[in-house]
Amino acid sequence: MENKNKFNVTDETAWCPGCGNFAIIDSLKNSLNELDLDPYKVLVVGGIGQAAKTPQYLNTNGFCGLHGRSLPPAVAAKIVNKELTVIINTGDGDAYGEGGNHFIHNVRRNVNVAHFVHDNQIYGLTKGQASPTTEKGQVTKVQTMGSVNLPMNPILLAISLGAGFVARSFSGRKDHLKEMMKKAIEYNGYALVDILQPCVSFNKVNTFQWYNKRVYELEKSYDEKDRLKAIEKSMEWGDKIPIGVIYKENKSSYTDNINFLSGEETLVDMSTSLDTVRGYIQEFK
Amino acid sequence: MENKNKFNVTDETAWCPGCGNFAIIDSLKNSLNELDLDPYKVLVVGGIGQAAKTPQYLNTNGFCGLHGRSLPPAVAAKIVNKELTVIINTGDGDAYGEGGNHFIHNVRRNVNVAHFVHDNQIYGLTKGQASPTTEKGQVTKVQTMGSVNLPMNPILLAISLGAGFVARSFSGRKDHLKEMMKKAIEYNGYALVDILQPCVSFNKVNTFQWYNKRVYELEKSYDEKDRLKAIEKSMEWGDKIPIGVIYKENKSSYTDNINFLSGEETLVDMSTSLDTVRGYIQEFK
Amino acid sequence: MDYNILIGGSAGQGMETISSILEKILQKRRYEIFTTRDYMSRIRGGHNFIQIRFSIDKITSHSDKLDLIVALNEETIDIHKKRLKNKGIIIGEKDFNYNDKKFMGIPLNEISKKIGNLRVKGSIAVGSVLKLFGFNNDFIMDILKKTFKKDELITVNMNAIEEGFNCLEKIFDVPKGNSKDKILINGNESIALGAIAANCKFYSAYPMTPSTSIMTYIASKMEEAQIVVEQAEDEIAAINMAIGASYAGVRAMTGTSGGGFALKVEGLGLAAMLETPLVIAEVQRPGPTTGFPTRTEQSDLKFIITSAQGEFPRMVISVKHPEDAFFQTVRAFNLADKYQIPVVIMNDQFLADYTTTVDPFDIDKVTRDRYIDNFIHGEYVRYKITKNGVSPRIIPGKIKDKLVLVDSDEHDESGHITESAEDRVKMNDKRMRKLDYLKDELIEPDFFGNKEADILLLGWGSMHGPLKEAVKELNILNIKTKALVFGDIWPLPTKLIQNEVKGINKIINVEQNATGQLNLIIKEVLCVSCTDSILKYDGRQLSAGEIVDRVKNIIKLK
Amino acid sequence: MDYNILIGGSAGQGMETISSILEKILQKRRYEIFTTRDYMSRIRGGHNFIQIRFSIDKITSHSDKLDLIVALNEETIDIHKKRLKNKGIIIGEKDFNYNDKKFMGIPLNEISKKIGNLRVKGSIAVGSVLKLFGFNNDFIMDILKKTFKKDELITVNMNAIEEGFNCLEKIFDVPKGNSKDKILINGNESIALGAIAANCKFYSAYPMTPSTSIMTYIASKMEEAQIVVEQAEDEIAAINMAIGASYAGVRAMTGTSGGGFALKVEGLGLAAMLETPLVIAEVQRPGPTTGFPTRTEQSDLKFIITSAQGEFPRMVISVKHPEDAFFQTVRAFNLADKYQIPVVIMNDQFLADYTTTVDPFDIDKVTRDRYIDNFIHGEYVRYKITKNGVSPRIIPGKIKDKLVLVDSDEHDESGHITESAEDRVKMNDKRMRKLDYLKDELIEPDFFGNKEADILLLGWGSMHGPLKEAVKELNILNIKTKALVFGDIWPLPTKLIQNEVKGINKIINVEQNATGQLNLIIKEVLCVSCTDSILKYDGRQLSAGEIVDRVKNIIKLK
Ligand SMILES: Cc1ncc(C[n+]2csc(CCOP(=O)(O)OP(=O)(O)O)c2C)c(N)n1
Ligand SMILES: Cc1ncc(C[n+]2csc(CCOP(=O)(O)OP(=O)(O)O)c2C)c(N)n1
Ligand code: SF4
Ligand code: SF4
Ligand SMILES: [Mg+2]
Ligand SMILES: [Mg+2]
Repeated sequence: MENKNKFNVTDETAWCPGCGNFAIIDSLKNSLNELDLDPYKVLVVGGIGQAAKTPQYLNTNGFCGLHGRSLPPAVAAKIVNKELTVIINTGDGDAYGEGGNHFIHNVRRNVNVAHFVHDNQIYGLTKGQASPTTEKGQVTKVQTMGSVNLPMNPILLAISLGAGFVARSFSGRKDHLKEMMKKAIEYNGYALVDILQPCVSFNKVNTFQWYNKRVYELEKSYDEKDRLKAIEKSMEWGDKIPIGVIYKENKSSYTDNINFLSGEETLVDMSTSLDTVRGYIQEFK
Repeated sequence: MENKNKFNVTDETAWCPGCGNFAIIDSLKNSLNELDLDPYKVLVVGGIGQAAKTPQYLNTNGFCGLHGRSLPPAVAAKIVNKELTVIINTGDGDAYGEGGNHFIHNVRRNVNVAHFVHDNQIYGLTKGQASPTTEKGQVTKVQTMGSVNLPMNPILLAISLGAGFVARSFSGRKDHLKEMMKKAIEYNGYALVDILQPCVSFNKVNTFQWYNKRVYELEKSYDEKDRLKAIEKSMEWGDKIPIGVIYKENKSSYTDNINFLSGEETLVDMSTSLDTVRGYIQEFK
Repeated sequence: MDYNILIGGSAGQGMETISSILEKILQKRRYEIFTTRDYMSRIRGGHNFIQIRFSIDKITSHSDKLDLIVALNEETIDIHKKRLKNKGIIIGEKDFNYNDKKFMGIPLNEISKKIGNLRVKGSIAVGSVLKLFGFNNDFIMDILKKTFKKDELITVNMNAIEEGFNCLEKIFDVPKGNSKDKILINGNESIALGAIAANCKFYSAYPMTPSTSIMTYIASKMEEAQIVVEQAEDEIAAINMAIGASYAGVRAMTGTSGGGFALKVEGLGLAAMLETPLVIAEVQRPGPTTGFPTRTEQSDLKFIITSAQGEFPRMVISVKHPEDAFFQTVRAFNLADKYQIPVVIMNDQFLADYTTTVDPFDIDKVTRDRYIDNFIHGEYVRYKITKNGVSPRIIPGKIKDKLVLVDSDEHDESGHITESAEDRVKMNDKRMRKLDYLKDELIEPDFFGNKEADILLLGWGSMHGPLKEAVKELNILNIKTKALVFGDIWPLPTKLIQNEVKGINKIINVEQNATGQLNLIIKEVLCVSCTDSILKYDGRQLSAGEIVDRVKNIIKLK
Repeated sequence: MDYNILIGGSAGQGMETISSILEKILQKRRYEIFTTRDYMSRIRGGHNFIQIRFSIDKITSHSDKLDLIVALNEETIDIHKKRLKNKGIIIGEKDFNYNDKKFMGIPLNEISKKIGNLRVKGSIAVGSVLKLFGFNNDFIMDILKKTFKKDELITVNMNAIEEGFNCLEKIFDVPKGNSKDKILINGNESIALGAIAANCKFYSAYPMTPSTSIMTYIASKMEEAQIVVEQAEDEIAAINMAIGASYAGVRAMTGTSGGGFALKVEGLGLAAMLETPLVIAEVQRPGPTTGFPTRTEQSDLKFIITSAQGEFPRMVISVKHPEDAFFQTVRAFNLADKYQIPVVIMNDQFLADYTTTVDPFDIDKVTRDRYIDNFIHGEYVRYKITKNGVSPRIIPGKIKDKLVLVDSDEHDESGHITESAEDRVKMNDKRMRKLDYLKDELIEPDFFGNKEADILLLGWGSMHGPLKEAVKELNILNIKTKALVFGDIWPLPTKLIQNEVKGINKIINVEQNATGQLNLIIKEVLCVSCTDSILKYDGRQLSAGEIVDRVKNIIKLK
């Protein structure tokens, strides 16, 4: 970790040696640094889980809320103060499992936040149960007969829901990850980066090597604007796993859509005058 | 309503005259009848809402649970007793809004149930707020500046999640609807039928005429087995709205995947002997 | 003078419009009004009714005795005629198959056909009602303009009212109204106005009867007052969004009924643990679960005061009447900000929906106390241990280089996760310490009645109105009675009640529930137990008259 | 004789394996064992420790005084050495930079390198520990076989233990163990076994510390015992699935900790309203919210007994020790079926995770009373009004032409939605009536101590063990003490306590929380208040010794 990085604050974490989270937090710090953001203007939100501890280790504003509930406070904070750069770092269980309903509806809401899912295909903090992205058949201490559920494809799901920025990266490709993060942060609207992340303690299937062998960067020629193609691309999983911006489309975000939020002034600085309220009361006469 | 239909029990409902729910319940009764099912072997589950009152008006077993929570008890009941035909009738708000997380994860779970969503693109029982399928810009008493969220496409979503049976119908095409219902009930696995349903009281945009003008039945040549084509087809919405089985794929369902559930005997008839338990206790010695 | 009109029919017959026009006319004529609504959980059909009571004196309860029934269908007569006073009358379609000297038929069908619009029947009936009370057509045009907006509709409805006028003769003798220039408002609108007055900028909720009208009112001012009203995907999102908005610096609120509150329980604890101010409106209806969605009950009290795992300070205020609802909502925001705690405003369907005439809320009494720091010298930590348990709060992104870190895990002063026993005890004590200070701010219950009473009635929240009238009436009957009605209810204010119970041999809790929850919490806090209870849990609100009867019954004076 | 060994290090150093091997050896050697676990909420690093206490007498609490510290890192010594008894010793890596005559170094690094596997350090330490107590290598091979399964690992670990043996000499003089052939088990495993014994066929849950091990144990038998263990997408799904499964006819259960329970509150009310039997395990940890995920507290009591909107009967049982956990879980299923209500089993991290030796649960005492009808004469309605409030229950799809309709809206006897005031009162009364009968089945609290005591200690649930030892010790010190420990806690059994409080001037509640919740509910129910409290809320369990000290402190006998 570069010491001059202004987002550095500690090297002490509760993560296991060898965990993919280290590379993710490094890439995050580097992307924030390269975007030259001011720490006090950045808010990083997590739920609960190993990934969700990220805000604890950053020199930014931080909000560690409830398991599965990272998106609602994050988008609300952005709506209230769009001068904040709002980023969500959280686990696959948090984002797609307990938090699934917020995931699907916040894609629809399209608030300008960047959502970084540390997708280790497992529940880390609770010691290794299946997550929504765990492969079918994988045996755990709870899925003793193997997971029977079809794994979720978050990339495909997000595109289907109408997300305007959908990317995948891998904690083993720090520079690529950093670039994805920067693009997601700069994108105006909800931006998802699903980050493949080895969990050395509990996921013995999807290891660093497993991912490393499979991931490949999208070809230069790939057209990230073609939705149907993007959907097709997002179905690629197995021997080859594409990383990069799978789909991108520019559109107006939540605050652009509501006239009083679209200007310079942020909601946190607005005030309803008492005279206005007096008028409302009169209407009941 | 045919009087000889054994699923008939009352003509008294709490629905508004002209509501699409009448045609839906008729089609449901007819499909059950034509499938020659036995009322006491059928379970219809609803959440809370206008659509969710369906079990109240049928001569079947019925379970009206919580708003948004119709799928969990329904799939559990099927797992416990697969001799029951389990059907869920509920609203778009119930299924895709409050119940969104159960929707996405039950597609993955793939229990053999038929899910009939009365999609009136509005919250009926609570008097007309936007639902997840309400068109962008539609004004309601809560969405006073027009709905800003991207409407959800349940068909596309279900296919993306890996559903094996995904269909659309319209309450104004009772026979078509009946056929879709029959196919969904007969399908082995989670089967979704999103049913376009006019709400005469609260949805003044998507009226009977609006739907009636737009819906068309899928061409005979349409290949319901091609997933990518199905995805493309599911994106059709606006001037023309396809109805029919948009996607179908045969695969094993939840109870097929778990060996002790895949046989003849149902869980409700199984029993763990006390000797077995005695043995487990000895293991702690 | 005190008149009570019932308008009954099935959902979708436009009763809400008729009664609203009638109420507005009575308001303009300077009467005091108290209108209650009895709806079924459906959009069309069934049986609904509205009772408009008006008087020249202030009234605070509905009454079960009727002077006039306006029957939009025959069922209405069957159901309600037994409640008609001796001189009471019934009006309705002249073709109703109903023979009674109390019944006066109006040719609603015929006239509406003549007018060429079948939806004006209600307006015809309005005209007849006005005539019965000897009112002329003053104010009507203005009211119709506001109600119908479209010229064409205004004209036909005006015609209808005039036709209705001609159908009947004056029967009731009413003195002229002489109240001040009042507003006519219900409890939920008052909460909504209170939130706007408090400068709430973010209201996130999921629709749920009978709380939805708070959201609807604020949404009606969304653009003009610049308030984000966000319909969340579920109640969990609603409360977590409100917490995020509050963290980011605005006043934020969420609202729901019991079932939705159940889903917000985890979020309630989150607000408390993060020490992020939050206001939550909980509008009760009969449970368990879905229960009676459109009816009233006060059965969520114990649930609300103890909900969520672990231990933390919270404030629960039960609102008593529309004016109280307005000012307590403002106060709720101030207390939430001052102590950085969640404040729950409890209401119920009765007060949510009843409309009554009150003095316009005095905006000059509204204060907005944010307790937010704009400058910080030296290091900033979010959870500084302080004497009163409240730590300096700043808005993230507003003070250069100062960061705000919050965490739902147990944390140290800086907001970082801790596993230390010592830190834990310090933080838990810090949070709980706020309660000591909060207790000094509690508002004691309202007292009314006879200081020398032998009977003490206890109530909370919306029971205020019915109890007030009941106490007045009981004392007139020489049954010496006094009452305490709690608004602040958790922490429980204990000074007044400890005084008032002394030497009393009948302490009666009057509650709209089955287990007497107020009694239970008084027992827990003070080891004082009620001797008798007046409880009701059929979804229909206790009226002053019912309370009087049941008190008489308890003291065996029948 | 009573020895206390602490094994400390950071997460991931294999402490769980070492201590489990040691425990099993002690078990085979017929000692009584009581082992507690202190973990941080992380997978690697930090500081964790396990304390194994063993004796020839039955022990029911951990102790703070240590005979032996096995230090896997130096931090362990720093943190715990102050708790070492006079004759206590510390063992650890010989290269530790630590000089003290109590310290005995073992060349763990050197030996493990020699063996060629760095992960066997723990086994070397096990060997040394055994030697200190003068144990030979009986039983070890069997235990290693069960622990490691792979031949290669068994061999290296056996070697390591033997090497460890050779490092030290016998120091402690221990009599031979002589207990009966016992099982070594923790509270959560006991609950899980209870569920299987009760023929639970459906367990749906979402992982949450410290409840997850219930699910893990049942899942380990899923295939063999044919039990569906379903990891739900969230806690809301978990409880609603369990309700659906129960409706469909099997015994069903869900389990979680406080935060997950918060999400199940709405479902709890649903089970009650549908009158569908349901068993819920709630394993407490310190709150609010996320709090201390891996630590212990008893702060959810008031929350659990009042949670959910509206009013309905529920039963709450707090389990006291592993054997109780097993039999109460069986009873919970029987009561849930008998009264068609939700039954909550409350546990906490302390009892969830401590392991102790107990007699094998006597399976012959297990009954499975379903109260399900297989024949119905005439019409069947789900909610028949009956004297005791319990309606005949049938399984849908099992009796030809009989249908089961359930509804969360208020309903009539047939399960159809009603809006009638009369139906409502009947149904509410019917549901609440079950409580009257349930109250007759309550199990009074456990009593122990001196009948002539001046001091009464009150506790609930897992406090049973520490209180039992504390009372014994206090009486030995001639401080005449008795205790009541509640298992059934809501409805509160009141007979015994009303007798035992008579004439007592020191009533002390001993609870692992900050507000004394047991005291509060006793006040609410009986208007009896404790005079003093022994409370702890730092996430670490009160030991018998601590309770003794604090009692002495209260009676000023220091
Ligand atoms: C309401 C609630 N349910 C469950 C938990 C327990 N819990 C904490 S983290 C976690 C899952 C962690 O998995 P993931 O989100 O993938 O994060 P990871 O640890 O793998 O980074 C769970 C189930 C909780 N804290 N709150
Ligand atoms: C937890 C909870 N939240 C909210 C409600 C209120 N509610 C009842 S039905 C409904 C929405 C109805 O919409 P939909 O599901 O589309 O059904 P429809 O009435 O349109 O058929 C809502 C919000 C509730 N009963 N429970
Ligand atoms: S458990 Fe897995 S995800 Fe968590 S810190 Fe360890 S390696 Fe990383
Ligand atoms: S409100 Fe709409 S959905 Fe409900 S019954 Fe009436 S028309 Fe049908
Ligand atoms: Mg994960
Ligand atoms: Mg709908």
